[in-house]
Amino acid sequence: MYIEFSEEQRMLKESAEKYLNENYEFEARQKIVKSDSNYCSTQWQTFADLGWLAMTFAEEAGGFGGGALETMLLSEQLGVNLVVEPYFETVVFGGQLISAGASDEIKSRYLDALISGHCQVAFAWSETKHHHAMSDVAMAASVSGDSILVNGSKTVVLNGAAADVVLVLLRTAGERGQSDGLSLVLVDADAEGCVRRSYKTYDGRNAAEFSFSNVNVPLANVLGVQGSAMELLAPVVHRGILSLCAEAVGAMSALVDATVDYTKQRKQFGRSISQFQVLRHRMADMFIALELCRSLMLATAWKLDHNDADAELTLAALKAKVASAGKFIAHNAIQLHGGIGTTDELKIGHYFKRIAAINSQFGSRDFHLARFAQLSQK
Amino acid sequence: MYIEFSEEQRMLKESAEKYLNENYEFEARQKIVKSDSNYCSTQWQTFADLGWLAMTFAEEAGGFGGGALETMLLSEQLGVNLVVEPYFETVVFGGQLISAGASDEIKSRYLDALISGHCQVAFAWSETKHHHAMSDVAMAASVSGDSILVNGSKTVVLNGAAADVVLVLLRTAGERGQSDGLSLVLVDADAEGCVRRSYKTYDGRNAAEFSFSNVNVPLANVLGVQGSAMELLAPVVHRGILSLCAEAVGAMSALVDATVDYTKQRKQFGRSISQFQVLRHRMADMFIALELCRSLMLATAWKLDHNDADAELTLAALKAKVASAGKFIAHNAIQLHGGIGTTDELKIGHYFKRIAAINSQFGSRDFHLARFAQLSQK
Amino acid sequence: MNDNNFRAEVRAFLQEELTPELKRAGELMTSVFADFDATMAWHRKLYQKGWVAPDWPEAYGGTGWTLNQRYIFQEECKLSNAPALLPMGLQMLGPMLIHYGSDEQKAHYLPRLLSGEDVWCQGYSEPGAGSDLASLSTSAVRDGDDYLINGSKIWTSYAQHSNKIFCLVRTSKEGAPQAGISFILVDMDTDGITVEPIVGLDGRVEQCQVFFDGVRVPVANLVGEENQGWEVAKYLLEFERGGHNFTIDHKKQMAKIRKQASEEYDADGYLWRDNPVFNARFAEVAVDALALEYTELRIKGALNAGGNPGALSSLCKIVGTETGQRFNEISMDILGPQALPFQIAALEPDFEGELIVADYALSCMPEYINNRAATIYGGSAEIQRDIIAKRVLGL
Amino acid sequence: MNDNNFRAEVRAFLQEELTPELKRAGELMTSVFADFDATMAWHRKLYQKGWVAPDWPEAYGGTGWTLNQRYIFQEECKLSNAPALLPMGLQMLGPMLIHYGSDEQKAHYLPRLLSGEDVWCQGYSEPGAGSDLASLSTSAVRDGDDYLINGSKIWTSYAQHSNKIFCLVRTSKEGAPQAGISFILVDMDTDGITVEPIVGLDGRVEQCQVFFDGVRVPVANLVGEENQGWEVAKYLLEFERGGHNFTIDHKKQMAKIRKQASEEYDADGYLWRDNPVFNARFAEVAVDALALEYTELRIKGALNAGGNPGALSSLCKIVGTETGQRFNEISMDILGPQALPFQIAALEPDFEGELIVADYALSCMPEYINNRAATIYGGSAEIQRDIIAKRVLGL
Repeated sequence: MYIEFSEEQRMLKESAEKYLNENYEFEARQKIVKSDSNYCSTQWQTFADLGWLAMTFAEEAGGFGGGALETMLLSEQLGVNLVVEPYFETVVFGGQLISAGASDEIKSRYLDALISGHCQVAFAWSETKHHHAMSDVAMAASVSGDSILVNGSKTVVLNGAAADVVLVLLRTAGERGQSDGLSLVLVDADAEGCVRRSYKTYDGRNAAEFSFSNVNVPLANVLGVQGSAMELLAPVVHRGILSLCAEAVGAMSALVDATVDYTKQRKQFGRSISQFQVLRHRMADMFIALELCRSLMLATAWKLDHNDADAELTLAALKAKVASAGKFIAHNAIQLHGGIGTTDELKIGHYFKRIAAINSQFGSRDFHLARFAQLSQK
Repeated sequence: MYIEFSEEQRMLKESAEKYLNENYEFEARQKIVKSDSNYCSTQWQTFADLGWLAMTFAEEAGGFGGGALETMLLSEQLGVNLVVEPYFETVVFGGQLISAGASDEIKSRYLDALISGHCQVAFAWSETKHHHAMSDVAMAASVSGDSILVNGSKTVVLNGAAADVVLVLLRTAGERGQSDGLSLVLVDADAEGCVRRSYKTYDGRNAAEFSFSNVNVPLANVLGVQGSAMELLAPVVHRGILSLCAEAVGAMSALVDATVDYTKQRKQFGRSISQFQVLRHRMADMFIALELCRSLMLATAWKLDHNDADAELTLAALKAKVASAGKFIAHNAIQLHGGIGTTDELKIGHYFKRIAAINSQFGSRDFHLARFAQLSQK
Repeated sequence: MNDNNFRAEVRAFLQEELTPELKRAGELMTSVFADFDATMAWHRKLYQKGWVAPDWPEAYGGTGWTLNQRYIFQEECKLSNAPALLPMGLQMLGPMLIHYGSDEQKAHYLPRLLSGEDVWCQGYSEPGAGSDLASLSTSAVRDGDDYLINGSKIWTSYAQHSNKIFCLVRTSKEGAPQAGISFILVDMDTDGITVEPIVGLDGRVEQCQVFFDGVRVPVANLVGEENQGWEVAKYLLEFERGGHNFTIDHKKQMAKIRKQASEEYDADGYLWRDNPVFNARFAEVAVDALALEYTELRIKGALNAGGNPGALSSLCKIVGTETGQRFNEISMDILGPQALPFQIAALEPDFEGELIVADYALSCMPEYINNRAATIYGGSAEIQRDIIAKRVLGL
Repeated sequence: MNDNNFRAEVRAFLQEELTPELKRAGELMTSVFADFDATMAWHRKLYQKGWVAPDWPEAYGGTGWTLNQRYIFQEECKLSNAPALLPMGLQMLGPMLIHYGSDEQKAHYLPRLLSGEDVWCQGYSEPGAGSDLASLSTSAVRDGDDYLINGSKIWTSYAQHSNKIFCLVRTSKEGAPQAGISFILVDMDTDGITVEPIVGLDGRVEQCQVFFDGVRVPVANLVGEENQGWEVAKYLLEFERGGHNFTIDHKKQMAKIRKQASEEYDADGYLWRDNPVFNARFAEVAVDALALEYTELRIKGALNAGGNPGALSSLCKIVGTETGQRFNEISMDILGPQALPFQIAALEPDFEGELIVADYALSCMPEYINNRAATIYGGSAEIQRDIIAKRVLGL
């Protein structure tokens, strides 16, 4: 496994870095976060124009055929710049699910709009008190004839406030806890009977609570095979977790850099605090934690792109390591900045909140350690 | 819960400290460890003469009526001086079991001898591949008439090489894993059919593998009630774990002191290594770990003596904390001593080995954390 | 009165006086501070009962309780979710004035502090002087019977609600940095003072920066001698550090975690409380909390016997704050995405709208966020370890 | 040849030449060193095959393999339990002589090193100069065509088996401590040399203290210029630090743990491998080992591309050694009291007696003990973090 970036990949990385560093500085970001929608449509349109939204779709669908490595490269830079626009929700999840599971008709209706920046998607799966595993979904829908009647509610649907379309994971057979029997249904967010309560999240993004009462959806809106949603979901979730982890790695590397810079400038007891050995070693440990995550991230991207047998194992290791390393780095970035690190004014704390939000999604450290252990024993 | 030591308790502590510091210095200890039996009968006789062996037995049995607090005080000092004589095995376990469970006849035969320093005891419970819980005992014995026929084997029986008498935990009913059905039988180590293979242990003590083939033991040798050994064992095991932990605390405090002293003297890069902030903080953390153990140790002793409802919970916390703190302190004591800390010549590594041995007995950190969690939920 | 009777009396009082609104304010605390209005309402009730300053000598308005009774009172208040009183006046300035203040200062300030008429904030840290407090540069220059104060103070908690501030100021640049510091009392409505709120990471304002631009303060407001302020400040820092019982906070955190763990489900669809790995993680932290509880008892025992907590108070500060932070992380793990909704209005005690997530999830993220500061303020975890290395281990 | 074919060739060779006795010596390693006789027997077999120094340039006896092939060879050797060769000559001195040695030195020493005729040990550390190597004081004073060496070296691994030692000695006290150091080759049978074994905590001898009392060594034995030894030593330390692949060691440790966990029972009577808390603990460490594996691959990629491992080798040293130590602790937890029996004779490859405990338990405690030194030698964990802070982070 040797990872070498292609010319195109290097260009993607450089262009994302250049564009965001020039146009998505922390002040600009905070202005977006404090706006009503905490979302900037101009930025989003530019992302579309730069081809970022199209990057990972097949060429026949209007994309550039990029894979996990491209997703990783872009996500990492989005993490560095703390971008709040819903690339993860709309493209990595929404777009990939539609692309992999929808009929041509639905694709042409939604995917083209998505790639050109005109359609926002949310993936609604978690339920109150049950939000750690997708198989732990109880919300059921009854199928009759050509349509599905959707009832129930979903909690903390990320990008739910902005979504035009919601992909709802629900049960058309089986019982809570079973992987079989789940179906993924595309629901128009403005459909009759679909009610949402929108709000912001601590990491400066948006979400919503959704409740569905007798929402009538055509059977053609089922993505993939009815009752077999997990098969459709698995590869998308894998790449999604990679994307989140890459974002975290971007945030961590920004934190390490910022902390190194700050401690060189900050003087206490007559010298730069970077001269205190305890802080030097702390930063060395932050660097180590970051680089270990980076190694796992690169390996995971490569393995996902190559359908390597160990891809899932490596992914579990990555998510688990990002959880502990992310906390370690974020906590210590704040600690070494002191009081100023706990304020809204500095970017430090916003990285910390984004890392916390990433850790809260798609399985805790212990969840992925257990998965890792299970896959290791095979 | 306020712990105040009585005049007698203070005297016990002071006399143990004084005697051992004068007569059980590290060089003297190493001479004993390197002898064939790694056991010094002169020392043991002095322990008896000083009343240490009698300390925790009832006055009518020839003791001084001491409890958990006395056991703790003495054990801690034995830990400071790395005493290898089998106080733990013979007195805390053997003596207490005989005292609590034996008939008057057996008591008069063995307990008097034990208190006067003339009887060594071992407690044989662990079995190959099963050595983490006493209920996990399979070795079975058949009872017929007035006698028990003992067959099977026991592994790593501490003090087994020196023991005159072995207390064998075996099953007279029930199945492996059940607490009920276990019986504790006193077996003469020289009984026909009882074969032992003696050896030293890494922490400078002795042990043996025992195999029993058709060893005929009178039913009167059953301690406590046949089939209910766990009831007899529980309080003894509790005090035993406290004793081991107190020994560990003694070892840890000796390590903290020695490391502080050494780093003040050792010069590297033109100054005492105690001037390096990373090492200063490491030692502060060692001190913190030690004092947290000490607090739990004192509370456990008090609660055991007062039959407090939380005694078992606190004991589980103590054993778990000693496991992590003991390793943390021992590892760093070696690390801060550098190469010299890894040699047989310095006492540092011998504390490390004793702490490792203590951690290996009567349940790992995770075992006691699980026990703690279970008792917390009650 | 024996301790049990005393506890019963405290409970009866709390039952009577602690209204649901006040309790809600206590429940919704996401840092060491509660809603200001609720805090002062509770302050006034305790004042009327004569229980507002149990730690003060009886002669100055204390209760005359034993150390144990004071502990019981604190415990009962916290466990019944009374909003925490502001520590700046009652726990920091009060004892300091009693020790160092002139008779006039005591007579003037202490009663107003007890009654709640004066609300004090603390002006110590500066943008350039955090852990290295002695390097502070806010200057007080003598001008007739006044000082003219210029500079600024930062991390001044609840300055926006306070009418008084006690400050460390530089009155001399001679000698060691510590030597030229004085301690002075300032009216917040004096000309030249501006208060600028600092928005925290949770989106709310607890702290401020206070600017002094030619602020004129009578020399009589000096506490102790000119240039002797460091002595006073050190005394006060000891009070800040030694005065906290972390165990009670930990017990509240643990109760909350237990509630979460018995209502939320893990990835396998079992209650978290039945997940062995969760139980091991939680137990690890709870064991440290228990060890700290008994360490606090050892200190209490030493204090009762007339001794000094000594450097064990640095140990308690380190373990108390770090353990609290670890509990926050455990809650975050249980709640997962439920911790994300940002519903700032629901953290006000008078909120009457609908909660987005369960009540026990509402304050999880802001607590996690705000508690990061616990290892920074009041002597950072690094400073405390320096203290242990130097003062306890003699390194 | 492609890598798969190469691997097959290596395996075939190992199958043929690695006798059960040699394998046993590899299995019984409880540190980086194997039984000396077995080590040298294996050394000679590899020498005959021409594979004893794959890392050397082909011109001097290397194999001409690619980096990948060298890695495969190392991996196959370790996984099939070949005893580890002594690194002092092959990995440290050899490359250094090739780089700095005179033609005469190369011609004389390299072939004898390859054949195993010379066994080298390393004379760097001194009782007063451990991490601070530059403060060494063993002196070499010029006397005609000789140096007279006085002083002592410590932690000299396998000095008791060596006939040669390479030393750093002080030839000048002028200037910075680094400036007056020279690098010299010494015959162990020169008059005035005494070797005193150091007993390790596991009860065995791997290291020695070597005393020099007026030892006369020809000036021709100097490598490089007088007083330029620090340069040479630094080059050599890089080799010591960068040359280790921790992943292979970790894989062996993990395989052993998996074996233990699938044969030993926990307190509830289940196999450890079915205990979720154990699995979580093991996974925590295994995740770090995996992260290190891919970091080593990143380094290998950089090396292949002609780059430099840079400070990532300090990272590998830290994570590699600390992860190994954590694996040791996991084995200790599984084995409990089974780790205690001290059966030193059974660790010799020719032992024919009966084992007290299972084979996989035999070396658990001595491995745990000996591995504590891994974070001390070859640049302690503290020194490595200093290096990262300074060289990588620019602090």
